[in-house]
Amino acid sequence: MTNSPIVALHGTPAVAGGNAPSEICHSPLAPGGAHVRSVRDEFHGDLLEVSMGPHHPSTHGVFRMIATLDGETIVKLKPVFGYLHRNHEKIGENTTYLGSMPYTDRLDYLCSMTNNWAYALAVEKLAGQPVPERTEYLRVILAELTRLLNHTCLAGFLLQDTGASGTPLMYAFREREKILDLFEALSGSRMMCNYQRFGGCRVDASPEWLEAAKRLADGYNEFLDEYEALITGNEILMARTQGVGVMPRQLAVSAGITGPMLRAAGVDYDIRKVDGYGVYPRFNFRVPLGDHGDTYDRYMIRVLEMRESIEILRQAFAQLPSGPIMDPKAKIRGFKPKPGEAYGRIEGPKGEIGFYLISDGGANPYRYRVRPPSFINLTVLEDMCLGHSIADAVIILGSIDIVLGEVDR
Amino acid sequence: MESLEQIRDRLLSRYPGAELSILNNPSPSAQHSLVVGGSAAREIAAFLRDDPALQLDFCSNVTGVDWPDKEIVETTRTTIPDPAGGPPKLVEQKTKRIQPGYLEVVYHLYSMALKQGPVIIRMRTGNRTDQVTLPSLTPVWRSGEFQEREVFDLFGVVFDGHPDLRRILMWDEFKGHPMRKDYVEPDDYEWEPTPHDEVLAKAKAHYPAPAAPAAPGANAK
Amino acid sequence: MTLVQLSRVTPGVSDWFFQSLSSPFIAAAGDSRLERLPIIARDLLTSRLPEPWRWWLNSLLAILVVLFGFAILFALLTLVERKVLGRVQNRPGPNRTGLPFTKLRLFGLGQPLADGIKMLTKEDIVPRSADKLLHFLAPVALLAFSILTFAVLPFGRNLVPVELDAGILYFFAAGAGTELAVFMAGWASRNKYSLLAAMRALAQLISYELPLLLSFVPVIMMAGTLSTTGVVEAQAGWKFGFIPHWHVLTPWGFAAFVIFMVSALAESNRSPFDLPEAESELIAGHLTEYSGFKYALFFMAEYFGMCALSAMAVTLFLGGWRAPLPFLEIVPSYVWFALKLFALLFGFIWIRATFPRLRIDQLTRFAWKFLVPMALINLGTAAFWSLTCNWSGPLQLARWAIALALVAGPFVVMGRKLSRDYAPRTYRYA
Amino acid sequence: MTDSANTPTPLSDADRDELRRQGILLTSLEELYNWGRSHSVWPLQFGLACCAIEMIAASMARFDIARFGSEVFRPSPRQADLLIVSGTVTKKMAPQVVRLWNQMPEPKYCIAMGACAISGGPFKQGYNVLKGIDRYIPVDVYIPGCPPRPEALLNGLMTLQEKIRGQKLTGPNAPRHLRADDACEYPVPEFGETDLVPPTNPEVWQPPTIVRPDKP
Amino acid sequence: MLGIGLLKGLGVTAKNLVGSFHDPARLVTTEYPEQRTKLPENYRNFPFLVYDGTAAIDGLRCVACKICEVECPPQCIYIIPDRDEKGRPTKKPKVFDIDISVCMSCQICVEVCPFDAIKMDQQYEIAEADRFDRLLLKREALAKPNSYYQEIHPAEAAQVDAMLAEARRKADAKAKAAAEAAAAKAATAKPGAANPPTRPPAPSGSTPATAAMKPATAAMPEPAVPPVQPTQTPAENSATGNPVAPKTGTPGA
Repeated sequence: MTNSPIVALHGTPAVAGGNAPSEICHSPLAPGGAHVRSVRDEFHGDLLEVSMGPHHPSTHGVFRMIATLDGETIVKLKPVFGYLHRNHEKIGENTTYLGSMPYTDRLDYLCSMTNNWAYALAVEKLAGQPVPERTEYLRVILAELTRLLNHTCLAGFLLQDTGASGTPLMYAFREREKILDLFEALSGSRMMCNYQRFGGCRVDASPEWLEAAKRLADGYNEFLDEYEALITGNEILMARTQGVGVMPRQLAVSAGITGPMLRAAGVDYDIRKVDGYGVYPRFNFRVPLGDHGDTYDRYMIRVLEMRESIEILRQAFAQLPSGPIMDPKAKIRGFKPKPGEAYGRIEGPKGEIGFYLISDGGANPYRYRVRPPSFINLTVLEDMCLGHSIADAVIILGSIDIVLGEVDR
Repeated sequence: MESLEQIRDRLLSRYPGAELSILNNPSPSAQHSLVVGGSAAREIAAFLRDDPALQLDFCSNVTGVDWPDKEIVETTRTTIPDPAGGPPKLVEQKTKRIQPGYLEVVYHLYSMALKQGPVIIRMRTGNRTDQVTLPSLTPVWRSGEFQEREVFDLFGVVFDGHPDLRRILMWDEFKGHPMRKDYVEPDDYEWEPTPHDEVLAKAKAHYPAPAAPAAPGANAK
Repeated sequence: MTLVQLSRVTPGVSDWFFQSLSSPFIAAAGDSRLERLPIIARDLLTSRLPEPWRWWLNSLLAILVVLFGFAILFALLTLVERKVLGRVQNRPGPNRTGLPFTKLRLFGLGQPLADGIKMLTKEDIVPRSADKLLHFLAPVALLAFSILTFAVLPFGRNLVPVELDAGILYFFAAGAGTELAVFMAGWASRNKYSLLAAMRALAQLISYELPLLLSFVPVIMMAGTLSTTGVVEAQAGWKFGFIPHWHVLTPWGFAAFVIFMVSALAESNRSPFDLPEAESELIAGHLTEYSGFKYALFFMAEYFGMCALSAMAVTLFLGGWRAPLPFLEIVPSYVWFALKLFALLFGFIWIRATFPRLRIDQLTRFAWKFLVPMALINLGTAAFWSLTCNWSGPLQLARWAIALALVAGPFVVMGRKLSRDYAPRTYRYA
Repeated sequence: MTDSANTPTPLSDADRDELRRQGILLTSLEELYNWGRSHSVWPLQFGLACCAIEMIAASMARFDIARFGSEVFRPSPRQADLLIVSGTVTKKMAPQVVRLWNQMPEPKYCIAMGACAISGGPFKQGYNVLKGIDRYIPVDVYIPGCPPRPEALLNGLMTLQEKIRGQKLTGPNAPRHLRADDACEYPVPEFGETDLVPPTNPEVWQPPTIVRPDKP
Repeated sequence: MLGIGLLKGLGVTAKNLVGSFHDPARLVTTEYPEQRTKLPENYRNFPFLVYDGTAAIDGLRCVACKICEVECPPQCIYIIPDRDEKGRPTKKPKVFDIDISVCMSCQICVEVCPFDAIKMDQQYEIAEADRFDRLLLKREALAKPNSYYQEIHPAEAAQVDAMLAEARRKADAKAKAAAEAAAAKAATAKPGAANPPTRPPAPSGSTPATAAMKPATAAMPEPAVPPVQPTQTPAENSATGNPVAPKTGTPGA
């Protein structure tokens, strides 16, 4: 076996450059040998190549996997991207800083509020723009609501992938609608909130809105209990997910996995704790960690995170100060930060969502880059799927929690 | 955490020949970065990852930046003493020169073990046309695998040592690198009812010539 | 054709209907007009005809009634399934499609009609590379096999289309043909997903054929007959006047019933065993390349199979058409049969609304490592039960205790073994 | 704006009664056929982007597309009647969408849901975004919005049902699948060096020309 | 024991099945065409142009300043300012097109408009068979009266109206002061001259609407903060919105 494993798997090495990858790939690439994958000869037996997607019921959009199957066992799996590559970054460089804000809604279209926040945070870092305290609290409230929304939807979609006929998804969306009602009442749109501004936010939350949000947060544990009664103890689900798609710790760190997926692998890294952005240091919450790193852990970590989010929400409602929502010096039109660059990141529901901006002093960013968590989390898809069956690949993909708007941008 | 200068000094003492410089970031974010020459980049990256004081085991973000060729007009002023004995004459001489552009790849590194960061390292290609090869850092941080492919696809940086360098977002037959600043997108402006600026200019190619200038703004079909 | 031939070679079938009127099993209530309504109606139509014609026409009528009855049941069932699924999922389900040309909505009763019209008129696509003959034959065969199974089901007192001595054997023999048809569909489509589905279907259907067959062997042992009417007769009467002698109310019978229903779920490709169709994995599995009416036929066959297996479960375990309590016998027998059938079909829908899907290896493992041993042990339990049928008094209690232990013990042990790989977890916090 | 005056209006009840009184069997059959297919529109389970989430939401408990008999989202195009193009069609995806459309059996319908599917929407300036799926396949109903509310999708579905009910099976206005010149298969574009080849299907895509003066 | 989790799950679905017949929390469907959920006041779909008074086109608040056209991220607005016979701009849009097949409902046009001329509509039941004609909204389709705006966004509209009225009052006062000053000046310059002019000298813009708009701009010279913060807390609301009745007439007409 002179060839490195990765090359054997990837077939033709590269397009250009005539690189000779074998020397590097031979070395222990990452601590823990992250690149060591099971390898089989392509001509070993009767292999079947199945192209799943871009139109496939459980690729969560237009993702595509080319799976080589031995029977039903996956021996090779190539993700294919780009079916929803809608040039977000190029458009971001051709429009103003403010103009990109509504586009960030469409990145991860389930969590527009956190995308907004990440972008606003990056721009505020770039321009040195302070944010009023009330807005910081509102941001936390909305981000945690978004986390509830996203994790609820994920739990529903994951179960849909395992073949439940829509019932868990329906319950998840029943709750999602309640959160969307809140978003709509506050920002005017169900999904595309376009809510944050640099140095504040667009609309203040009325007391009635806060009351409604509080009611929702208080009642959410009840829903989670019901949902867990339906699903968590279900033997079929446990059999389907436990031990499936195990991601080792070392691989997770090396591959830049973030979010619940990383914590399911047992790595204690939550940007809310690490960076302490916003007013998160003022809240008391715990970070659940998984010990197995399998699909069940990834599901359960999200459920537990939702329960923590409810705690954060309760504290935030209790502490919410009054005051302005917009920094008086903040500019809406004619916003031109000084030359420089900034990378701002927050803990989105799917992982670290970051924005990297380079300003040349103009009205448009010179470089506008999104660090998409679900795209980078997909790095380990093949590693997790190898040796499992095609039915497992579907739920492993589901447990990564991808949204194609963000993967392909 | 160590400052960037300390890191640089330690790196220089370890790899004396390495090309390292610090790029200052004037913005309030104060995220300064370390410009690393391509030759020893992979060793330096491995050092950053494995050094116990740094342990930058998490490469969060990999991105490309295109800096196109810039035409720089330099004005040199020379005083020529007046042979006639008058006051010396100030002569302005303008020279145009093309500052060659380059492609830049930026890595944002964090440490999950020590919960610190970011350390930003950048690598630059020689130019934008033929010297676009940089060492791939995917062998050091696996998270670069797709992101470097994306930089290859959209910017055209060739990563030497990348295990699977193919186009990732665009289709394989695609020519060009769309995220470069000078990329011109294909023309499909047959129906552009609300164009402005350069879109308008492009869309006009599809418009019939206005029949009569007397009816400006008429939305005739 | 097969049906007719079978009935002709079986002795005594031709005049079974007449004999049955004076059958000793008819209870007093069974003589009511309502009870005999189907037979009276049939006789009205055919009694004037000469004997050989009469037999033919009677058979034809039986076939037509069964076919149309189940076709209507199928239509209704699709609607009921959609509505029940809807209700489970906090929504009303189809409720706007009523009578054509009117504004009547009738709670969506017109939905199956609309679906039928659309399906019938939809373009039929056969892939260019498909095996055209097999592609066409698969739905036809599937439907034919499922319809054949209806021949021996006792739908009510004296209401069995064909009285066969080996009716149960015939039922499962005919039912086994569906496996072939599913494989034909998957193979002929020339589609990778269909092929995978076909392989899955074979593995699944053959695996579950075994527990299915083993689960009702105790019933045959107890009843001492392979005839469906015989099995129903064996469950006649009430203990203490109110506990019916249904097989399901014995320890072995209950276990057998559960095994039978689980296998029936798998045999009819219903969730959580809908692996061949597995929407989230294999698009539509073996149905991927079927459009229009062929697809409708598949759909129909699936529901027919579900109905047939439920009806057989009713016959074998739930006392067939018998009323649960003596005084309820005034309700006609076929109504009881229908009610029990609906209850089981509702169970199918309910389970579909709740469970995720198994994986193919777990599915087969469940069949071979759990259901088959359970069914075999259950055979022993049933043998014990039949050997001790004359125990009485406190011994009766001991009989129950031993039988229950014989059922529950292996269930717990093997269940543990089966679920060894997974367990609920607790999580730590950073 | 919302009266949908341009959609073919179905027969009025009075007309229907008149026709029925005259005992025109064909008319009744036609109506029954149209009624059947209008009440059993099974969409393809096919989501592209953000609008797909709203499409899913429309099938969920709050909005319940099942009331219209359309909750049967078929994953296989062979069994679907309605292609809801829900989201941005990129150039990389466009051939697959056309292929899916070709794989669906007639009679089939297409709803372009959301700004991106109609015209490329906010992303139309992108180099990889198709400016409207109607460049390649015929669209029956356009639902603008970014994304349209689920109610808007239901409204679009009802508009489509009205349209189907109003179709005459013979004559020049016959639905596409009953016309002799029906293109059974729409040409699937191929990947070119920068764009799809061909960039449009001229048989489907006939935009009106715009005359704009030079901007002052 | 094997099966307990399954039975629990069956229990949950059974609870929901039974609950759907008596518990409104378990039958959450809004049967859309017949029932509708009430849209929140903040809901936004597509922009429309507000006009004052009854004349739809003449009363438009829009002055064709093209700020929204420039700021619109997907560039779905197209404006050509109108000119009078002499070629001077009349501060009215001659063409104002919004391509709602492109619009992403982001509300940035509303935020950047210094004249409160463009607002977000709540009409979402749009399904058309022709996109070229029906989805390109012209000036005529976009113009909607202020009363409509007050109807769909009551709190916001009251605030805007109050602000506009305040600006108009200030402008009037300023004009009056200017007129008085001019009169005084005239009086001092030409003592015993005839009546001072009854009308204040018209500002540079010729149409009355512009006269009213001018001060509005003056009130917000640089829209650094969003000109309208749609929902304020009620306290703020009542503080700003009390004295002025909603204006209906065209200002200055």
